[in-house]
Order: sequence, then structure tokens, then C-alpha cells
Amino acid sequence: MSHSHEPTTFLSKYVFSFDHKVIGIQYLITALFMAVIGGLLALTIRYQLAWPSENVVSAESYLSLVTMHGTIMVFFVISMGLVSGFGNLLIPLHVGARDMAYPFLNMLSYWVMVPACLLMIGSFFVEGGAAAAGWTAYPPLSALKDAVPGSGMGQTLWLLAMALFIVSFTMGSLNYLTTILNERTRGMSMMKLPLLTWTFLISAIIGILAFPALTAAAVMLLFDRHAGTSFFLPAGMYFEGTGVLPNMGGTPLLFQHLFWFLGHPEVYVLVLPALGITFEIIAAFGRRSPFGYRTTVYSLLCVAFLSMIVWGHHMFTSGMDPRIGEYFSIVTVMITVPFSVIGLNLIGSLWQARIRAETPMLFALGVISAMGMGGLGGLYLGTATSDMYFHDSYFVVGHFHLTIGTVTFLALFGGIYHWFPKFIGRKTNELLGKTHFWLTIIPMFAMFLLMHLQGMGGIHRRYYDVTQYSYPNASAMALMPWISYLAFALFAGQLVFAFNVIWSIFRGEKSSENPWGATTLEWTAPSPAPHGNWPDKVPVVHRDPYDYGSDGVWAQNVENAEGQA
Amino acid sequence: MTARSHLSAGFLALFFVLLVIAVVGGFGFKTWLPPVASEHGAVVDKVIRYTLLTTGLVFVVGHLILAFFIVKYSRDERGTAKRLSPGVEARWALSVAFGMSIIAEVGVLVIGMPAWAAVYGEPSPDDVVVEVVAQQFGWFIRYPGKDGKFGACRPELIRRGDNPLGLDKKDPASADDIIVEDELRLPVNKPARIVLRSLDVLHSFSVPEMRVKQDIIPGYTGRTRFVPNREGTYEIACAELCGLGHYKMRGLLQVMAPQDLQRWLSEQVPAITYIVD
Amino acid sequence: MMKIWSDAWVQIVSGVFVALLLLGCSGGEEGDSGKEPDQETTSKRKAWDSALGTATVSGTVSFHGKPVPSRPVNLSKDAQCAKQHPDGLRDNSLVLNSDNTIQEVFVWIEKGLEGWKFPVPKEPVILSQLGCMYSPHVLGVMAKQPIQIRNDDSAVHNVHCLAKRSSKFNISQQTGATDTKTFKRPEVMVNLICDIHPWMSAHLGVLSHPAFSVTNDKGAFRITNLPPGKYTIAAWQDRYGIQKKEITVGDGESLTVDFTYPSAP
Amino acid sequence: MTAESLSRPVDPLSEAELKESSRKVGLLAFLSSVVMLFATFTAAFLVRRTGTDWKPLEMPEIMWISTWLLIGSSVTIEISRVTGRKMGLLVTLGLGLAFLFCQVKALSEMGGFSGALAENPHFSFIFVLLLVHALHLLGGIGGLFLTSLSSSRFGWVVTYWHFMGLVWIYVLVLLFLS
Repeated sequence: MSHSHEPTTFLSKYVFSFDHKVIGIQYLITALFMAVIGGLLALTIRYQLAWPSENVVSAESYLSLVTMHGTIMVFFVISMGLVSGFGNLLIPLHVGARDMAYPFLNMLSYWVMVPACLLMIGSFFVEGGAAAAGWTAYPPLSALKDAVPGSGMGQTLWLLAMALFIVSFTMGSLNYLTTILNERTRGMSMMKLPLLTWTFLISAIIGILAFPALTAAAVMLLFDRHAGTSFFLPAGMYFEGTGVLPNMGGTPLLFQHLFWFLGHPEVYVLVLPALGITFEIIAAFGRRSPFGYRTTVYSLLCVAFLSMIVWGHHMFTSGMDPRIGEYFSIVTVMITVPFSVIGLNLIGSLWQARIRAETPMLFALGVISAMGMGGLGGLYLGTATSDMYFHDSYFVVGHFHLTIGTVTFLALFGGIYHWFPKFIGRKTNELLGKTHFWLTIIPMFAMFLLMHLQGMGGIHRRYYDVTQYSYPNASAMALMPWISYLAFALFAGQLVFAFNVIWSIFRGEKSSENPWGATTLEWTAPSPAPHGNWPDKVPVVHRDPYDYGSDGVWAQNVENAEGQA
Repeated sequence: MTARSHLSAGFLALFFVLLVIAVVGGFGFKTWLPPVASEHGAVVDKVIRYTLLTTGLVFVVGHLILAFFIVKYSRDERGTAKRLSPGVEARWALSVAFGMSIIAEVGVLVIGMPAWAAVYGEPSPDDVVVEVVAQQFGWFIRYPGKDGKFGACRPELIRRGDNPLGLDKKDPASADDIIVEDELRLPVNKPARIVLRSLDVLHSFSVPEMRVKQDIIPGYTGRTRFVPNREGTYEIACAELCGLGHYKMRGLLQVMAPQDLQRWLSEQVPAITYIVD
Repeated sequence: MMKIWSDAWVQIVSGVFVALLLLGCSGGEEGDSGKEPDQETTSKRKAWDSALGTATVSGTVSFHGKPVPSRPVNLSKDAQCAKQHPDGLRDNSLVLNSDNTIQEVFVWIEKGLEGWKFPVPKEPVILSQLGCMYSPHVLGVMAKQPIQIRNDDSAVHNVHCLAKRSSKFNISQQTGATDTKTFKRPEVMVNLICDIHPWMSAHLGVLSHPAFSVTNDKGAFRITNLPPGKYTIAAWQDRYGIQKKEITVGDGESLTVDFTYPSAP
Repeated sequence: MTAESLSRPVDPLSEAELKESSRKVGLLAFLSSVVMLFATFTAAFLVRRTGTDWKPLEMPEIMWISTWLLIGSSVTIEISRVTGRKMGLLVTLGLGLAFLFCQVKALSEMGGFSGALAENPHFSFIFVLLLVHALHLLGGIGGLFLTSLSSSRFGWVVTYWHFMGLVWIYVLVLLFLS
């Protein structure tokens, strides 16, 4: 394979590299760059919300900001950083392979993602501004130029960028699936896979099966926009100046179904790897095998299956048949079953552990708490009856920011601190790391919990100026600027992270090959791992992924003294 | 490493305890919901209170255990990492999962179902029927008049100035239809069936005090049904992103005594009067 | 596989691939904006000079019969607007004066001025939003002449331009905001609405010449400085549409043309 | 992917064999993604067909020709696989291009990109599904081209090609015969 001839030129080593570690780092850097953009958008949104009379942006730009913040954060930061970034970095190391199954495809997937990012950013500068129909891009708003200014060129670029994203993500998913199923080293049975790799496998399966729905929807939406077809556009729409549109017989609900058939599983594509990272860190810093490895794996599979059949809970109030709504409500709250198992296993993994509360561990413990809060909040929205009140309110905003925002970002940071020594060869600064943790978790938890309270007060989301209404509780309204202050603090706190990472790349304390005393295979490779991952032979697996005994700790490749597998 | 690590663990445990206090205080000791004003809304509130109580309990217990474990097991000694057998671990997992699913399904089925059925259940002939038509960015309210029938509306007849809904003059049922903007008036304690239409994009008819929220799909006729049980003026909001004036799509709902509504209706001029040929 | 995709190959293929993608995308961007040939600038036109002779056309527009009443407007959705109109507001698609003449009728020379070229004024026409109304409600402007749209109101508005021959726009305006726009091509009428306040509308007659007028509170219009010639004069009323008349005026003449709506008796 | 390979007790395969089996797994995963894509279009089609404006179209004759072309190409590629001769791949490639030509002709006969596409929802679906299928087939043609140049094994192209033939028959049945 490619490890036999190492790349020599700058281009082949760092730009068009086949090496999964280089590609992983490329993804991570791109994702962090996009995160800065997404964060700045969020700050502008928060400024407008807190001080609406100052009108920092216009109403139409505000909708563009909301749309692009959602799209960038979900697809171009979390999907890209957590799944594409860490997946590429860790999967071959975890399964004991020299590289991904298809290194060329892997390189290609990154270089398809780059133009997708550029198109997304570029769409801000076209006439009418960026797409403004929300990250869900519901037609007719997203299909008709007359409906909202951003539905012109901006929406077209949005769709093209998403198409490229899907192509890239599918290539990545194929690679993950094949590598995990087929490129495992000797002795690495499925039940010896680290939990993080299990979550990547499940993410890849969900990605392969669910993303085509969005592809199909995007193709049909493009035809509706540019060829005058009526896949999603009903008869009799009237716009001032244009008159009655010629469209016939389509239904916007169809798009919503197709979108959420992807959209809901996408949540688990993001959250499951975050939980996987958490399990890895807790095992390494709790020095204990995670509680219920097998029940966790089965629960993850169960979540993956359920995620494909519950999409309708995003549409309780959409006007679909109420009996279908009741079905979706029943199966949606069934997701509590696998998730409470995972939650119990996360907390249970601390029982009888030997915790070292270092930076990665702090983030991992934060994930447990955020997942608990986010998951419990989901019950209010999964229950159709209470969703009638909470739908499209700040409760929803708070909920999904806790689950796919806080959980994933904490895991992303935790993962970066945890594997930094492996890929850079130096440790990050502990004091700065802990400072960063506190500057992250306090504002994050506070702002998203306050959003739940605002949602309880009935404040609707995606409003340019919420003060237009007087029904919400005055205290709920008064929280607006406080959430914004917290958001600014959160953003400022990330400067510590940026400084820590950059400083540590050059000045960090040199790290050994296994600084945390962890057991999975990546810690048996040198730090930083060379091209081909292991300088000599690929390790052979003899043990469970987390063999922390009472009298010692054994990596997966250590031969069992008693000779048992 | 050890002392600093203990300190961090202690801080985190303290943080979780403070979080529990803050959340219980924030959600438990203040009513954030706007006062309910409809019959099924009381049930919606019951579901919310039930969920608050149960999830609150799970949250508190979970976080206290988390905090306790962090402090208790945060020691660097080579203790005995006791491990349960996979069977015992699975039994733990299953019992927790079973408990949680009971909690969740009770909320959905036992408490929630009646309200859901009331909103979406079969219409009754006694319902007060009013049509609400959404357009970027406002609401048109149409009453069927004495004949109880809505006249036909055809989008090609829409004219902003005099015929905003495209009411067909030729339809005899149109003759007594009354159209007003942005102000919906309903009688108190009578089931109201709202027929929902949209002229352009998706909108959502949301009245927080009534605990009503229903998306409106252009090209289709939707409905929602509720019984307002408190007189007063409430705000109608659009809850589905509909364009740059989304946040400005404010309407009013006035719940009044039936005789007051009758009087008001009798004072209104039929919409057909204003239509220019 | 591996042998074919040696390092050099990879760089070439990847580079071309990325370049193609970028090119394809930027190409798409240009394609959508489209080319707009400007038909109105023809060098054959004679520059207009008042020395060549001037004529005046004036007249009144009146209403015949009993008008359909105007629909009342409900201002309850926006307290800022309701405050400014304590007596309420009605649809303003037909504004009658006490003597049954019609205000806000746009009258212009529709045909006959094709051979002339007129200077485009640099100073902008002002369209203000005040009291949740466009002011003026009907106005004329020359193509390429700047039009300054202002929000002098305490309420937020959006200016949604529904032009068919020039580019459309849709912008929101906060209190005190000003945007300056121009229309590329003549079009009668260009409608401007506010989506937030559905009763608000402005109607712009965009022309390549300055021979237009809007009837005043006596229903009178007056077009001056017209070169002598044969013309089609037209009137536009919001509710009842366009009427046309053929006229001929000589140098120094003053012609009176009257219009009657809904139609000539 | 057998039970044996999932448990992976020993180092099972040589590097070449591993590559080949990886290719199979990847192809299978990709094909399931394609299945989901067409399943989505099917769902949309079945929903949209209930609309009041649905005007079913007759299948143009030329689609029979294209179907036989594709079936023929499956036969030639199979011959090529059995005999190991690369010539069959080129014949298949030619048949595939002829198929695409027929598809374009069929679409332009039925109304092309203008007018009919917007007016008749059935034709909108025909257009989109033919386009999506053709794009996937183009991928197969590219694969055929590459493999006929190189010396590597081409089992995966065969599978992919047969699969695209099946998808075409499915699309045909869905669009016109269901």
C-alpha cells in the first residue's frame, strides 16, 4: 500500500495528501475556521436580538445570518470537525490499519468539501444576500425569488454547496464503513472495537442511508426553482407583482418529509461520535472499562435504527395527518430507551473509577451533563401535545443547541485536548485548557438553559425583533441581553483555546507515545504517528479495548499472559 | 497532578450541584408560561407540568450522582476497579430504560392524547367556523355570514386594494361574507374551528395563550380547533419562517361574549360591497 | 490503481478537478445575472431644446357616477401606525375630491416623443414613508433619474419594488433609513409595496421623457414644455386603469384634454 | 463480509485480496446509498401521483430500444467477465453510450427541457429520474473506460453495471407500468 513510498513534495505531503492523519487535520482546521465564521454570525444575531432598536443588520440580512449560522454549524463545523476530522484521524489507528481503505477517495472528499465551504461563504456576497429560508430550506420560501430576497442567487449557491457537501460526506462515509468492516487488524473483532469507532461506523451507515433523501430533495428543489416544475409547489400561490403562479399540485409537506428523513438522523451523525469521544476519554481518565460495553453498542445500533423512523416529530404542527403525528410521538419518545441506557452507562463508567480530572476529562464530564439536559428537554418536544406549544419557540433553540451544539462542541474540544499529543507530539497547556473549559461550559450551559426558559414563555424563534409582541412573560423577555452577554463571553473564551493550541504546537511539553496511559491501538503508535502509522509491523489485537484491571493496565495489543483472547 | 486534579474535580462537582439548584429554581419556582385561556390548553399545561416534574427528578438525581461519583472516585490511588459482570450491567441498563420509557409514554399517551384528540378530533356542527388566511405579512379573517357558507375564492381575482382574497362575486355564498384584517373575534366558551389557508408561503397560526400552533400550507386547507374560555385580547403570531416581515406578522384575537360578537358582526359591511368590477 | 495514481498524477488531476469545480461555480454565478441590452439609449435621438417650440397640455380628470366605497384598513397590527391615524384609514386606490374630480391620476405622453432625447435630472425624486403611507402615492420619474426612498416614520417598513422591466428589489427600512435607487428602463407603472403594511403602495410612472403630470387636489394636471407634434396622451388610475387620447399641438399652443373615469359617458 | 470476517480471529487475507474485498464492501455500501436515492424518488413519485393535476404519459417506443440496449450491454459485460477479455468492456461502453443517446432522444421527443417539463408533473419525474439514472450510468461508463485501460480486476464494474441495469428496469416499471 501507499506506506511503502512516502510522499516527498510539499503538495503531496500537505495539500493533496493521501494520509488519513493529514486529511483529518485538514478537515479539523477547516472546521475550526468555519466555526469562527459561524460564531461571528451567531454574535451578530445575538446583538440584534438583545438590542433590536439599534438595527445592526436589516431584517432580510438577519434571516440570512440565521440560515447560514445553522447550515455552517451543523454541516460545516460539527459534521466536518467531529465526523470527518476525528473520523479520519482515528479510524485507521483504532482498527489497526495503515490508512483508510480508499486513500485517494479520502483526499478527493476533502477537496470536494473545500469548494463547498467557499461557495457557502461566497453566497453572502451575491445580489440579495445569502440564503434566507432557514437551514431547513422549506419551499415555497426557498423556491421562489419573490418570497424572500435571499431566495435568489444565494439559495442556488446554498443548494450547490450542500450538493458538494453530500458528495464529499458520502465518500467519507464509504471510506469509514469499508475501513472499519474490512481493514481491521488481526484479532480486532467487532466486539473489540473502541466505542468511538462503533459510533463512526453507525454515523457512516446513517450517512449513507439518510443523505440520499436530501440529495433527491435538493435535485427536485433545483428543478422547482429553475425549470418551473411543481414537485413541492402547490397550485394557486399568489405573489403581489407576479400574480398567480402557474405551478400545480405539488406539496411543500413532501419536502419537509424528505428533509427531516435526513435531518433527524443527521442529529445522531453528530451526537453519536461526540458520545464516542466521551466514552474514550472517560475510560482513559477514569481508568476503568466503560460500564456495559455491549449494551452501549446495542443501544447505539438501536438509536441508529430509531433515528430513521422518527423524523416526523419535527412536523407535529406542520399539518400532516394527526394520526401519523401520534405514531411519530410514540416512537420518538421510545428513543429515551437506548439513550437512557447510554446515559446510565456514561454515569456508571464513573462508578468505582479512578478519576484524573484533567482537561479532556472535564470536557467529557461536561458532555454527560449536557447530554442529560438536552435529552430530557427532548421529551417536551417529542410529546406531540406539548410540542403544540413549544414548536418553533426558543425552547427548541435551547434544546438543539444543548444537544447538537454543546454536546458536540464539548466533545470536539475534549477530543482535541485528548489526541493533541498523538498527532502533534506535544501536550497542550493544562492550566490554559482548564481555563478554557470553565470559560466554555459556564456560558454555554447558562445561555442555552435560559433559552429554554424563554421558550417556556412562548417566545418564537427566528424573529428579528421579539419586542413586537407583548404576550411573553416580561422576565423571559428580559433574558435576551443576558444570553447575548453570555454568548460574547463564550466567544471571547475561545481565544484562550486558540492561543493554547497555537502555543502548544511550538512550545508544548513533549509527549511520549502514550501520555494518558490509555489502551486503544492509536497509543501504541509513535507520537506523532508516521506515514503508515506504525513504523514496523501493524499491531495484533489480543485484548478488549479498555483493559484497565485492578492490578494494571494493558493496551489492546499486549499478549495475554494466560493465552486467552 | 494529583492535588490540582482533585481541585478540578471538586469544582466540577460543585458546578453540577449549583446547576441543579439553578435549574430547579429556574423551572420550578416561576411560571414562565403565559396564562392559559383555552380548554385543551389546560391539558397541554398538565403535560408540561408532568414532564417538568419527571424529567426534573431524573435530572436532579442524575446530576447529584454524577457530582458524587466525581468527588468520590477522584483519587489517584491504584484502587480496585471492581467490574460488574456484563449480565448485571445489562440488567441495570434495562431497568433504567424501562423506567424512562414508562415516564415518556405516560406523557404522550395517557396525559397528552386527550388534548391532541381535542384539537384534531372530529369537528362538531356546533363549532363556530372562521377562516383565517395568511399572507406575507398579515392575516385576513373571514366570517361566512348568515348563510354559514364561505363564498368561493379564486387567486386570479385577488386585487390588493379591494379584493384581497379573490372573493368570487358570482358565487351566491359570497354575498354576506365578512372580511377583516388582523383581528380575529371569537365567542367565549364555544368551540372554534379555524379554517386555515395561505396565499403564498408557509405560515403558522400561533396563539400562545390558547396553546394553539398550526402550520398553514399554501394550496391546502388546514384547520385547528379550540375552545377559548377566558375573555380578553390575545396576540396571534406567525411561528413558521415566512420572509423578512415574519416577526411583524402580528394579529389580535379577541375573545368576547357571544352577544357582543353578534352585535359586532351585524355592524360589519359585507366584503362584496368593496369589490370593484 | 496505485501505480497509475503516482504522486505527479495526483497533483495534476486534483488541481484540475478543484479548478474545474471553482470555475463551474463561478460560471454559474455569472450566467444567472444575465445580460440586459439597453434598448432605450439610441444615439439617433435629437436632443430637446426649448427654442424649437413649446406647447402645453392640461386638463382635469373627473369621476362619473357613484363610486364603490373604499375598503377600510385595520391598523391594529401596528400600534405605531394606529397612533398616527386615530380616525382610521381606507384603501386609497381612488381618491376623490369634493367636486368629483380624481386625485393622483398619472397623465403622460405615451407616444410621439420617441425622436427626442431629454436630459435626465441629477437631483433625486423623493419618496417618503410617513404615517404608514407612501408619500406621494403616485409620482413620475425619469429612467436613470435617482429616486430617494426614505423612511420618515416611527414604524419599520420594507420597500418591495415589483418592477417588471427594471430590477426588482426588496429592502427593509428602519426609521430614518434612506436608500437611493434608479430604474433602468421606462415602465408605467412600477408598483412599490410594503409587505408589512399591506395597505401601503406607491405607483411610479418611469419614463424616458419628462412629459408627465399627476392630478392634484382639484383633479387637474399640466404638462408643459412639450415640442409641437402629434401625441397619444394617456391617463392611469389605480383602480380603473389606463385611458388614451390622440392629440395634436402646435408651437405655443395650449390644449385642454379631460378624462373621465370609469369610462367616457 | 462473512461472519468469519466480522470476527477476524486471524490475519485473513493478503494485501491484494484485502483490496479486492474492500472494494466489494465499499461498492455494496455505495449501492445501498443509490438504492436509498431511488427509494426517495419513489416515495416522492407515489405521493405526487395522487395530485389532481396528474396527467399520465405513454411510454415512448424508443425506451424499449434503450432497455434492450442496456440488457444487451449486461450480457456483453458478463461475457467479458467470464472470458477475461477486455474487448467486451469496450462493446459494453459503446452500448452504454447508445443507451444514453436513446434517453436523450426519448426526452426530447417527450418535450425536452422547455414547456412540458413544467406543465406535466409526470414528465418532471421522468426527466429527473432519467437524468439521475443517466448520471449514475455515466459513472459506470467512466469506470469501464478506466478499467479497460488499466490492468486491474474489473469485477466491481460488472456488479455496478448490472445494478444500474436493474435500476433502469425498476425506474421504467415505476414510471410507466405501475
